[in-house]
Amino acid sequence: MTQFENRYVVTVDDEEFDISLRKAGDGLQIDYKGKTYNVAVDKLGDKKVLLKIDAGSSEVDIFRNGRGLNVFLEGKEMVAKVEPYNLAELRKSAGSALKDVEDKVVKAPMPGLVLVVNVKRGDIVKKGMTLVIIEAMKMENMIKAAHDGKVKEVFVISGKAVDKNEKLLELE
Amino acid sequence: MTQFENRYVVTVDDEEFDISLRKAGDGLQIDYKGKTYNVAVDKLGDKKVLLKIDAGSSEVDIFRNGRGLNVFLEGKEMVAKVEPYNLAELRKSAGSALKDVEDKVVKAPMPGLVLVVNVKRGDIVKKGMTLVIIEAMKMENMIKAAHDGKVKEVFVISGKAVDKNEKLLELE
Amino acid sequence: MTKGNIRKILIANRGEIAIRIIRACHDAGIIAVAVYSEIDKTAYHVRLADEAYCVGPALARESYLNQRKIIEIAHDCGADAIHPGYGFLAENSEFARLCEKNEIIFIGPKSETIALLGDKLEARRVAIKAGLPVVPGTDYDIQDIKKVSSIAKDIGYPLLVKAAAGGGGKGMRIVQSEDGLVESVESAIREAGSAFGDGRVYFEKYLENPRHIEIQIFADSHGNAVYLGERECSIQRRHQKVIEESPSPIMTPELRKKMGMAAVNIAKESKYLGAGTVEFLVDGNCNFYFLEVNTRLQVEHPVTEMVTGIDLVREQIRVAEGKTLSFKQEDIQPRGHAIECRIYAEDPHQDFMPSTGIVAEYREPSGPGIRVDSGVVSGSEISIYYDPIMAKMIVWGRDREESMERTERALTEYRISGVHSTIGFACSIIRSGGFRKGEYSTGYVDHEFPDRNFECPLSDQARKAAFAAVIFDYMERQKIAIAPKRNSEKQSGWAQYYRNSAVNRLDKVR
Amino acid sequence: MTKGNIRKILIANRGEIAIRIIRACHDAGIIAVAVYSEIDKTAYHVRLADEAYCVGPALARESYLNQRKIIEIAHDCGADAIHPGYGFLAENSEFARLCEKNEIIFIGPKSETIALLGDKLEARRVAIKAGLPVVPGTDYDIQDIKKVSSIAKDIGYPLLVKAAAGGGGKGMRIVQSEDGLVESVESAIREAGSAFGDGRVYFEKYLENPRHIEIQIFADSHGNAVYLGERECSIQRRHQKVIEESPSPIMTPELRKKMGMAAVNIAKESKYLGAGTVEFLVDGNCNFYFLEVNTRLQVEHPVTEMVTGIDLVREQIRVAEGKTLSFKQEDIQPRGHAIECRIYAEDPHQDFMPSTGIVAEYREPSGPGIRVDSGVVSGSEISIYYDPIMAKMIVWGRDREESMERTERALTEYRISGVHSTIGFACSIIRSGGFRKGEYSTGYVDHEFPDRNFECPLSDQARKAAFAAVIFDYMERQKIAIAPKRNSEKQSGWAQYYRNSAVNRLDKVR
Repeated sequence: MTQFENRYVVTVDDEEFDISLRKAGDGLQIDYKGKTYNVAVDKLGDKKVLLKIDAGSSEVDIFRNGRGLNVFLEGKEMVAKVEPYNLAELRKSAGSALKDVEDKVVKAPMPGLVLVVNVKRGDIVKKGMTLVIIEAMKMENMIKAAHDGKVKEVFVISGKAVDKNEKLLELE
Repeated sequence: MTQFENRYVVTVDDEEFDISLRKAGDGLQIDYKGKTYNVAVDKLGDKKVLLKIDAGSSEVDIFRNGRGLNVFLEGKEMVAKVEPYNLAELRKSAGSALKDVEDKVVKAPMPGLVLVVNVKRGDIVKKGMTLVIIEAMKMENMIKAAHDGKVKEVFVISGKAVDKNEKLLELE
Repeated sequence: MTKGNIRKILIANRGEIAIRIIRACHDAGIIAVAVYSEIDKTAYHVRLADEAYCVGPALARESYLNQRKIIEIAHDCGADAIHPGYGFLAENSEFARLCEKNEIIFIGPKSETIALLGDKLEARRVAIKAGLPVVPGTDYDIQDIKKVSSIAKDIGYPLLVKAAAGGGGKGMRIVQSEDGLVESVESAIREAGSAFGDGRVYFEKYLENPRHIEIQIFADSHGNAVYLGERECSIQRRHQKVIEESPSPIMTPELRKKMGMAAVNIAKESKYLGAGTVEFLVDGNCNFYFLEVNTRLQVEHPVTEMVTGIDLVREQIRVAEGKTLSFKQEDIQPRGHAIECRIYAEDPHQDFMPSTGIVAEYREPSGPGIRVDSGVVSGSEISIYYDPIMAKMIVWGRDREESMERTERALTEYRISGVHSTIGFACSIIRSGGFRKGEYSTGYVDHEFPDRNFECPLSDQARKAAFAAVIFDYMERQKIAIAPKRNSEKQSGWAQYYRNSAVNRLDKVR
Repeated sequence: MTKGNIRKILIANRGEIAIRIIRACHDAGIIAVAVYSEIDKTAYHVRLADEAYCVGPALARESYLNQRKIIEIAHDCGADAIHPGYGFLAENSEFARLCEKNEIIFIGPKSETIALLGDKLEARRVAIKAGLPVVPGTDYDIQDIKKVSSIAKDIGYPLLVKAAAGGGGKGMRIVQSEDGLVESVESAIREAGSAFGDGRVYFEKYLENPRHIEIQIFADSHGNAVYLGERECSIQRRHQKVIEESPSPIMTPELRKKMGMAAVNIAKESKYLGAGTVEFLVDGNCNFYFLEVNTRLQVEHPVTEMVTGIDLVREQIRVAEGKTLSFKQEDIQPRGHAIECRIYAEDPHQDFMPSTGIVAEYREPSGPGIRVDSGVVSGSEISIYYDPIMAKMIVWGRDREESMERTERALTEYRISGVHSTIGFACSIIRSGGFRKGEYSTGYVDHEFPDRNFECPLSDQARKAAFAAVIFDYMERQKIAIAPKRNSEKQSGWAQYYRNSAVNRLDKVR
C-alpha cells in the first residue's frame, strides 16, 4: 500500500462501505466494489460542496459534528463515520459495544411537551411499541421502540417540556 | 446633548443626511428632518440585517468597506459614510478637498480590454465625453468624463488588459 | 361595514398564506399589513409586507388568535379590511362578528354563515334542504342513549360517530358493529364536550376508502354564485391532505356539473359570500355525498387558479368591496391539469414527525408550469409553534401526464437543507402505480406504503454520502483546503486572459 | 441521422437556456448532458445535469464554440442528439453539418436551411418568393459602386446599408441623404469583409421607430407547419431586446393571421424543420415587413409558452425524433397575456455597463402567474466571458392589465445582491406611460429615458441606507452585537414555553 492509497470503512446511517481512496494525477480516485471512480469536491459555500463522481455531480452539505460527519444530499440527511479499514476490523472483532449504547438511549427528536409516558422502569417493550407521546407543532408524535428490550430508566413524566435530544428513557 | 443622543452627517453616494440617533427604552430612535422614527436592526445572516423603520421593514446587505459602508437595499447598491456632525462641519469649512481627489482619478469599472483611448495628456475634456472604451462580456463600454477638466496623466494604452478599479487616467 | 375600494388590508396570518395574500394586495395596489408574533419578527411575510406590527408572544392564542389585539392594530393602522387566510381565525364566527361590529371588512362570508356552516349538524341540514345527497345518517343529535342501537341498525355498520361542533378528528369514532357502540357514543360525547364545549354528536354511515373531492364556489353580494370546478384531495397522511389535483382523474363533465350545481345550491341556501369549498365523499360508483363546507380560502386553492387562470384571492377582495364577480359560470373554462404537493417540515421516515430548526438552504424549482407558494426562504426558522407547512409546489401541464412528469422533475430540483421535508415522500407518491393511473382513495398512502418505505427522488444517496465523507475526511486530515470559489475581483485571471487575446482582438477593431 | 426516441441529449450551451433544456429533458425522461468551460465548473447547469464534461478554458471559442471537442464528448458519452440553445453554435450551419456527418441529431433545422436563411440577402429572396412583404430595397448585392446613387434614389432616404452575412450591427450604416452615400457603402463593405469574410452589402429603406414583432413557427418532418402567435419585442436597449410580450398591444386577429400565414409560407418555402422565428418590422399603419428568420429557439420563447400552454423545447425534441407536431393550427388557442423581463447583470445607470462578481444573494419572486428561468443561484459567479443575462422573469395574467400589475409586483420582490441588475430598469419601463398604454416602438427606451433616469422600484432608498448606516456604525462602535438569529436547538426557549403552558394543555388531553 503506497502513501496515497488508503482503505476505509465508511458507515452511513446503518450501512457500511469499504472504500479505497488514492491520488491520481491532479485528482482523486475511489475504488469501491471492484469499480474505479474519478472524484472531486469543489467548494460552493460555507459547509457546502459540489461532489463530482465521474460525470455526475451532487450538491452536498457536509460538516463535522463530533465523531461523525453530517451529510445532506439529494433530499436526504445522513450521518457518516469514516474509519481506517484496520481500525474498523479491530473494533468489529472486539464486538460492537459502542453502537449498542447509543441505541439504548431514547431521546426526544424535537422540542415539545410530553403528553403520555406509556412505560415504567422494568417494563418489557417490543419493537414498534409507542413509548412516549410528545406534542409539537400541534401534532402528537409517537416515540416508538427501535427494538425489543426492557426499560432500565425513565427520565420524563407526562407534562414535562423537553428540548431536542433530551433523554427520555433508557432500555437495557 | 446627552450621552445617548448623537448627531451625524451620513453621506449616501452624493446625498447628505443630518441624522440624530438616541436610545429610547429597549430600542433606538432617529430624528430626521423634524420627524422621529423608531428603528431597529435584526440580524438575518452574514452581512445581512432586517432594518425596521416604524412599521416598515427592508432587507439590507451591509458591511464595512474601508472608510465607508457598503449598503444594498431594494435593488440599489450604495456607499454610505457616517461622520459625527461636528467633524463633518469642520471638514466642510476646510473645503471639500478629499472628495475632489477621488473624482479626478478615472478607474476601470470592470475587468476588460482597453479598445480605444480617446485622449492624451494635456487634452481638455468636457463632461460626458468618452475617454476610454473597454470591452467586456462581448460589449463595448464607454468610460465618460464625469465633469469638465484637463487630462493630467493617461495610464493605459489601447490593447491593454485591465483589472477592475485599475487607474485609467487622471484629470486635473 | 364600509363598501367601496379597499385601500389597506391587515393579514391575520403568517407563513405561505400570508405571503400569498400580500402578493394579491400588491397586485391590486392595496397596502398590505402583516402581524407577527415575537418569534416571527424577521419572518418572510414581515419582510414582504408594507407595514408589520407585533401581535404578541409566540404561542398562537396570545398572538395570531388574539382577536382584540388584531382588531386594535387594524384600527390603529387604518386598515379597511382583515383577511384571515386559513386556520387561526379564518372560520371563527365570533371574530367575523367582532370585525363587523368594528366596521372592518372581514374578507369571508358573513358571521352568521360561518356560524351556521361551522356546525356540522346544521350544515348537514342545510345540505339536505338544498337537495344535496348526504352520507346516510341522522340529521339530529343523539340525545337518548337507549335508542342508539336501533338508530345504528337503520344506518348500518360500519358507522361514524361525529361531533356537531367537530374538527380535527376530535369527538369522532368509527364503530364496526353493535359491540362497543354505546361505549363509543358516550366517549365521543365526553371528548366533544371537553374539546369544543359542545357534546352533541350524530351518526353517519362510514364509507370505506372513498375519494375526497371538493368543489370551489364563489358568491358575490349581488346574488351571483358559481363553481370553479373540483379538486381531488384523496392523498392524505395523518388524515390531512398532502397532494391535490384538478381535474380529478375520475371526473366527467356530467358529474362535474352535477356536483358543481349541488355546491352552488348550498351557497344559495346559506346566502354565501366570497370563496368557499364544498367537500364531498365520492364512492367507487361515482355517488357523491355532502361532507362539509369550508367557509374560507383552502390551502389547495392554487390548483384551481392554475387551471382556471383566475386569481381567487383578488376575487375575494373584489367581492369584499361589494363588486360583482368578474366572471360568469360560462367564462370558467378549465385548461390543462394541475397538481399541488404540500411541502411540510416533517420526516416521512419517522411517521411524519415535525422537524424544527433553521432552513440552511432553500431553493425552489422553476421552469414551465411550476409555481411555488412558500412561507420560508434560506435562513428561516421552523419552530414548534405553528403548522409545519413550509411551501406548496403547484405544477401545471397540458394534461395529467405532463403535469405528473413536471411534478416529478421539479421535486428532484427542489432543495431544502437543515430540516426534514416531505419532498421525497411526494416524489414516491407521484411515481407510484396507483397515483399514475389515477386509481386511489383516501386510504392510499397507508395502504400502499404500510412500512413508510418512501423512496427518495434519487437513488444511491448513501453511497454518494460515503464518497463525500471519505474525501472530506481525507482533505481535513491532510489539511488540504477545498478550493475556494473564484472571485473575479480579487484573484483576477481576466487581465492575463485578455492580455493573451489582446492582439488578436485589436486586429478586428482596427 | 438516427430517428426514433432520443435517449440522451448533449446541451452545447450554458446559463439559463442550458437549464431550460435540462428541464425539458428531465420532463421527457431523457438523460441531460452538460458541457462546461473551466470557469463554469460549479455552475448551476452543471449541477442540474445528469452528466457534465469539461469542454475547455473560459474563452468561448476554446470551449462552448469548440465544435470538434463537443462532437467528441457527444460521441464518448453516447448522446443521440445535441441541443445548441441560442447563441454560440445555434445558427452555425457548419456545426449542424458536422452533427449530421457524425450521425448525431442536431436539434434545429437542417444545415442547408440554416445556411440559406443565415444569409440575409438569400433570406430576403426566399421571403419575396414566398410572397412576403419586405422592406423596400435591393434583392441583390451592390457590385457596381457607380450605380449606388441611382439605386438609392429609387428606394428613397433615409436608407440602410446592410451586410448579407450580417449580424450584430456590423457592416450596417444608416444613410440620411446622398451626401456620404458612397463613403458609407465602401466602409460597410470593408467592415463586412473584415467581420464575416464576406463583403456583400445591400440596401433597405430605413423605417423610423417601427415595432419589432416576431412570429413563432414550428414545422415537423411530415410537412406540417404552424404559427404560434406573435411576440412584441420593441423594448430594446443597445439594440437588444429587454422586455417582450404576447399578444402585441397592436395585434388584431386579422393581422395575426396574415402575419402568421406569411411566416408559415416562409417555413414551407425553406423546408423548415423545428422551432423558428420570423422577425418583422411593423410601421405605424400596421404594415409589416419581413426582416429575418432566426433558425433557433429564441431567448423570449417562454412568452409564447405561457399563452399557448405548449412546451416549445419538448416539441423541438419530438420533432427531432421524427414525430409529427403534437398540435394543429386550430389547437393553438392563446389565453391571457404574458410579459417577459430579461434580468441582466448590468448597471442601467451607467449605460447598461456589464457588472461582474459573485451573486451574494439570489431570491426569486413567486405567486400566481410568475415563472423565472434563471441561470444563477446564490453564490454564482458572473464573469466577463459570456453574455450578462442572469435570468428571465415571465409573468402571465388574464389580460394585459393583470400581467403588468403582477410584473410590477414581482419585480419589487426580486432580490439580487452582489452585482448590479436590470430589475429597477424593468420596473421603470413597466410603470412608464407609453408602455402601460401599449404605445411604444423600438426607439422607446432612448426616447423616454434620454438621461437614463430609471427610477428604482421603491423610493427613498438613500434615506433608508442612511438610517441603516448610522445604526450599524453606532452598534459597531458601542460593540453591541446585532441580535443573532434564534436557534431553536441551542438557545431553546421552547422548553420554558411549554413549561408555562403545560398544565393548561394537559387538562385537555386528559
